[in-house]
Amino acid sequence: MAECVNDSDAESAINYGDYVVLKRGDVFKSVQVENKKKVIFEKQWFFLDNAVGQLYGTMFEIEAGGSLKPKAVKRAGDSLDSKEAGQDNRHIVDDGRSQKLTRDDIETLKEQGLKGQEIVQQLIDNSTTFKDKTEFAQAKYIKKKKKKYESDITVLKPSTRLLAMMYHGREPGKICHLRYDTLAQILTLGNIHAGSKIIVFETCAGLVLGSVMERMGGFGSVIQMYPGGGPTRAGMESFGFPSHFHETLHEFPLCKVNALLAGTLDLSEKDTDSQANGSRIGGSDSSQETSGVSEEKNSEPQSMEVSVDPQEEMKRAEREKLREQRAQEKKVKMEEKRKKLASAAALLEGRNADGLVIASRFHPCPVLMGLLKFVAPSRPFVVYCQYREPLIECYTKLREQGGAISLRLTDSWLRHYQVLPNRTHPVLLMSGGGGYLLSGTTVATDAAKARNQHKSEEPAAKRLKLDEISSSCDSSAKAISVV
Amino acid sequence: MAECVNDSDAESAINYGDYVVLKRGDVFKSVQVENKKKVIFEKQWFFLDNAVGQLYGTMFEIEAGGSLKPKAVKRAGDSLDSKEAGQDNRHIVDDGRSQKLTRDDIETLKEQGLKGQEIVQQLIDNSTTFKDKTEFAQAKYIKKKKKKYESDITVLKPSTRLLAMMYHGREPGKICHLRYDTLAQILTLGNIHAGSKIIVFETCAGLVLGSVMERMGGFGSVIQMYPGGGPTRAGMESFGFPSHFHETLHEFPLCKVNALLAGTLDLSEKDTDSQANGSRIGGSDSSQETSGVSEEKNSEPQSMEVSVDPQEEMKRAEREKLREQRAQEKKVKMEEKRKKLASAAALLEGRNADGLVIASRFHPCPVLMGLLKFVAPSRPFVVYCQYREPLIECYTKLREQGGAISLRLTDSWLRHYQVLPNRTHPVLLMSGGGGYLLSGTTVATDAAKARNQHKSEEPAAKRLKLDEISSSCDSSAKAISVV
Amino acid sequence: MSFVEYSELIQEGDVVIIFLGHDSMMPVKVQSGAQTQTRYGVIRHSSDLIGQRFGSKVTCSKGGWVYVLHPTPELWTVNLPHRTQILYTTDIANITLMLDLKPGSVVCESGTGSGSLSHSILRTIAPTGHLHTVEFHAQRAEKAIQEFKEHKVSHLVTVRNQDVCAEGFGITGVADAVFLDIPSPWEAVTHAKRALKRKGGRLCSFSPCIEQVQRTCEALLNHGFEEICTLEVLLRVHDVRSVTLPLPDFGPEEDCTNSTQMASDLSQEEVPNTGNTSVICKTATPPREMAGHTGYLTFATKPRD
Amino acid sequence: MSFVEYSELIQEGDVVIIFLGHDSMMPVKVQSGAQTQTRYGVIRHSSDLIGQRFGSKVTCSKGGWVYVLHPTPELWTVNLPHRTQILYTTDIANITLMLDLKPGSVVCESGTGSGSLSHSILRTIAPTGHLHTVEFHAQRAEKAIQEFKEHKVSHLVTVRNQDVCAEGFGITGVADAVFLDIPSPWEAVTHAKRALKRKGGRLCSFSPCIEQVQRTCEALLNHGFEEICTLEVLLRVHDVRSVTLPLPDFGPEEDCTNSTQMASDLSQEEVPNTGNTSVICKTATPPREMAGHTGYLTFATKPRD
Repeated sequence: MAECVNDSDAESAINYGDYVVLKRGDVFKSVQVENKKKVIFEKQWFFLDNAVGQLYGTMFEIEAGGSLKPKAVKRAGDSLDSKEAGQDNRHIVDDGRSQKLTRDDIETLKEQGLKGQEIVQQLIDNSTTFKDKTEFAQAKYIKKKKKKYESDITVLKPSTRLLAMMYHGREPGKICHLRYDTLAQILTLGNIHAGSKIIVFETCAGLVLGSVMERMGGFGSVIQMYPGGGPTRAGMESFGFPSHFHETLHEFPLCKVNALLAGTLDLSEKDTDSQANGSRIGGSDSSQETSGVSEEKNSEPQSMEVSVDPQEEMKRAEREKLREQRAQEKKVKMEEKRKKLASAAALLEGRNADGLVIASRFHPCPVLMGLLKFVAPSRPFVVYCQYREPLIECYTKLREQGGAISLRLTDSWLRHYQVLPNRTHPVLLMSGGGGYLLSGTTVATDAAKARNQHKSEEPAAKRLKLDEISSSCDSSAKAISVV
Repeated sequence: MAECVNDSDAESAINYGDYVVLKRGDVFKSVQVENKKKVIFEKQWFFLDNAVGQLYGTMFEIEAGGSLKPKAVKRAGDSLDSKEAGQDNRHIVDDGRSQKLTRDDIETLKEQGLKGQEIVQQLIDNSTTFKDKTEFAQAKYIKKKKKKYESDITVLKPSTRLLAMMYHGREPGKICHLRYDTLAQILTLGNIHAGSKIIVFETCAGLVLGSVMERMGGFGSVIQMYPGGGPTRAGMESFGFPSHFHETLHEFPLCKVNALLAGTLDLSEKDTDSQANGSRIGGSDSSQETSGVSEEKNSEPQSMEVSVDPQEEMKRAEREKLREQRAQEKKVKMEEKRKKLASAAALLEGRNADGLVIASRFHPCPVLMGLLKFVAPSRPFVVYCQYREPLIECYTKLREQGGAISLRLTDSWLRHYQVLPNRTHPVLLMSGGGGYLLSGTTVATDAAKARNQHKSEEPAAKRLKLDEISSSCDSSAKAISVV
Repeated sequence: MSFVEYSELIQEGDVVIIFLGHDSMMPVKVQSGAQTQTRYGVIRHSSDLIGQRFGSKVTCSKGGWVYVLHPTPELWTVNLPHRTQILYTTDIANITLMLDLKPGSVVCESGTGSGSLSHSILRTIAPTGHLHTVEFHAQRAEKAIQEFKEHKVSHLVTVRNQDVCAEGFGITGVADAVFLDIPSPWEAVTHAKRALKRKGGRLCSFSPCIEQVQRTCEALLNHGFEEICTLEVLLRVHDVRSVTLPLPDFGPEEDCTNSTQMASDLSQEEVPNTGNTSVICKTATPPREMAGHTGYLTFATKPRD
Repeated sequence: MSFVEYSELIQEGDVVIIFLGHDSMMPVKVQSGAQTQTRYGVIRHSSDLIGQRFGSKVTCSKGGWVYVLHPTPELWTVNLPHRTQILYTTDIANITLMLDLKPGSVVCESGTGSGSLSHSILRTIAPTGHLHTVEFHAQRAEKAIQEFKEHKVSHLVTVRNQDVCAEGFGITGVADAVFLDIPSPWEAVTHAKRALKRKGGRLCSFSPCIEQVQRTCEALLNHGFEEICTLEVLLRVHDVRSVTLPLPDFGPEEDCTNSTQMASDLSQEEVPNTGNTSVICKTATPPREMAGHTGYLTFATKPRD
């Protein structure tokens, strides 16, 4: 088995419709490969059509007219040893020699096999003014230099690593400034793996959702809880998962959590619906209430005129037909929606999820306290927040309430290194912070401990009750218990 | 001038009465050299008498009976190169060879000139279990190993560096966990230097006070603000400053700050006192109110019996005499105290201090807002707090109130390195945090800006008034203006 | 129970983690009839563990209680028997993400050591991936094989007892990722390259010393690896606690100062109906000492052949 | 005005720091009759600066205003004209403390560079100490001499234009401390030792690269230096700000759940009379990017001869 090479090149060729990650230097961009679509990346524009059929990992040059041309693979392998000891930035400065690398120096470095990024680092090291610039100016300088020396584009298969680095580098605001090393912690501390049932609540553009799904590999189920209008999934889409992955993904609106917990979630029409009695659905106002997202608003003005013009009559009939058709379509959509809601509800109702991941711009405390009820005992949960204070509150609340052990509030510190002969040092710019995590493990809630709590009256009894419910529901995840 | 060697050995000999710092490995202890006083340091006891007359920096061995014996100076200078590449901890582990350095290895290392600390680091590197111990166990392990391989004691002249490292290592609780690199920031950001007038409020055992005084070099003045019973100065005493340094040190109780600001501080007796009319002082109840610390409480019971026994009469006369003597002493002390208070008040009243340093367990916000009024415009202030939240509050309050610019809330990150051939890496244990600093620069407060403030009515006028006062008082720091 | 799949109830032969209190745990192998001694008294496996739900509270003979937890690679990392220095979760998390590991990945690892990383890799690549782990030390390799069996992951892993620098990983062109935690990683770079798929893959080397990193980076460059990137991650744990901050007493308040007023404003904000003497503040503080270094992580991409 | 003594009022010839706003400053040399252009308009030195109190607000010609600040070594560090890379306050603070500098200290420094550290040393060792600073580059040495004169500290400093590695500091046995910021500090260790007092003293070397540190430590050990200690300090600035955190809507509250209740508890704590939709939280956040490295600081003690 060991020598069996399961490495066909066919599976790694770029196709139309693929989601890919473009790489230039250490800047990334996620795009879908489409016919004759103009892509703008780092202020250059081009078409990906020539990349189709090429293998993932291929490096391209941009030619006139924006077409891509695969670059000849260059055999790397030159050592960097030729630079001598003592020939570092300080020396250059103090010798009173040229205070910057000359154009020739850069060419030499290039010949020595230095990548664009390394050349940029060299430029930084040899710029007497770099360290004296403001942080903003430094970042600008780096960007400018990068643009100049890193112009080739590589097309890569998406992965959590690439997308997390891409979002962090380009649009950290969209992912609540979640740094890739922090995302790494989330996935590991959450014990995310194939075959488990994970609840995800995130407002990180779908990146966290996608990374969880990648780690599930299409096995098990993910329930995405979503606020307001609907779940955000752009980041997840960028992973380009095969279609069966999507079947493992469920969604449930936050605004129905209370109803679900109370057992009053209205799913009664589900069974009747499937038995074709669909007339009530379109008209029912309650359906709109339950639908969460109402994507289509009938833009057609409802004409109130009464006329006998036969043409008008025909038009009206047509309109009527159209309306009915729309109603039918809507009915089908509503039906699908209800089915999806029901299946997500069924997964949640067992209260036996294998993990909970929260990474959002919402106050994590009510979210955590609400969603933790759906998690089985002895399962990990991880809460990310860009700020420290809300997690301190979560911690305090959990301690009061019980049901969770091994609580840890952490942040991490990440530094990259330049490793070059006689010029090894940490990279001069580093990320200021990667956000905070609160992680822990659920345990069966306990009446005795609850009794000693701050809020003494009802929670103890309540928790006991919840506990009993969840125990009795364990093996009936498919059955929807209507209380 | 350049070649003039001002380096007499006389000045660096250890004397009775000197405050010295004992060093063993990287553990320090501050003691005063006293005749036949037993000193206990790292579980060993000894007498410092034999150190008297020896030069500072001398290393001693402890001999039987606890006497110290100067060690022969060993010529260091052996290179560490003899350890080969690849012979690091990982290698030793994976080779399946002995998982620890043998006794012989250690002796070899010693011969190679490795200091005790380095040997300990070697032991750590070569212990397969070290990394797997809990942090506590790791610290214990290090301590144990240190004790074994670092037994010689060096006697050093105290300095901010040594005392700050000593307190941080041994009793961080006493100095509000102020780390030495953070103290370094305080002294530099505060622009502490000879000839300035600095206000210090600290509850760091006097360490911060002492470090400020060291940087003032006996030039200028330091006003120590103190809470409750009296100023804490043990840490300052440990510097062993020459006596003229102490003349630059003033103290002022926090509880009189309001009175001073209001101009109602009672110092009227000051002038009359110095003109010998001292009778009112001892009896006056107000004096006790103003004294702050009443060190001596008359423990002698006031006898109310009436008797005619001549012996009793004699005793009584003696007691009377004693009492009068005590009253006189007390009077003198009170007088001294009043003078000190007056001189501190005079320094403060000019509202032209050159800097303000706060490092205490008190909530820094009211302290800062209160004491900042005594600082001249265009002067730095630095506030240390072990916690972040109170400084966030300070920051917000200052922004609202104005009068300070360039506000910066910072913390710092400190890491030590092991630099040995082929075994260079950061030290495995590091400090978790060094506390937080809020620093800024005072500016003249401004009516226009004050008007736009949240609290709209009085502060504007008030600030203007204060401003005028402080301007008019600038050159009259000695005169006490009684409003 | 398995390390790659949750179970609801404890069964004979399971490994469970007994949670005794803050940072105090122990792993126990469940065997009917067996007993485990804890500081809270005896746990009887047959009555107290078998058939119980993971995560439930178990009362010990002395009346104290513990929680019984389902094992995870992360709990295992802090509970496993140490045969070597081990990798901890912070580094493991980054290694996993930066190596692009996921279900189906084929991974090479050397050395196996105490299996801390191995368990985490296996969890991530299950059910369709495979781990080829090489351990120089015979007893350690043997012990690892046994552990993988007990943890019901042996179908996902091949343990080889050989010297990776001399003999490589024993496979060619099948790996998506290679991980090196050996004293001379530069000596294994050729073998790593050979083990990786033709279409390319990722490599990670963990080394405590910078000299090892330097030599490894040079070797990687010489062997055509790309995107060579060295980084370091440190975790900081924060203790949540309430601290009391006394308020200064500036003396009786006079009409034309507002300092004490300020102080009372403050106390109103934070302790509404208490005296003016102190405020309580909820904060998080780092530990006095923390891990300041574990190792440098060097990552690289092997491009398509 | 002098860099080692505060003055109250601005005088002809002074260097003042014009504070224009957050992180925006400029140094100005005050000359009667001169004008300085700022984005808020012109500042006329004779009427707007001379005779004004340091720290006061000056209204510019366009109606905007600025603060005029007394120079300090720390303000100078962020305002000085750059002739080289410079040392910043965080490193300077640690160098000063770890070298035991105080009034009266005799200090050697190389290279002088842009004088960032020099000003800070002079402030600390005044009025009785002396700085011997060596600069290889002739124009830089010349410029430093001129600056020290303008800043009224030239009586405390001797600038030498020579190669410290070849010629040393030009003094023997008089220094309490030596600071090295040169490309090959190991070549200057003998000279540093010679410059230090017989009774001993402290040394610091600043180097960006670890290889420089390694060679320097080796040289220090070979020359009998003790307590060799390498460290690194990074400053993190925190922005204080208010952030708004929306509260989740779990839907209408039913009698047997307490999740929304929880949320409303929360909002009561933080925004008393607002709707339940969000809470405002005061926090401090680090900048997106910060200085991740300046250099390693290596300290050592020269023992008594």
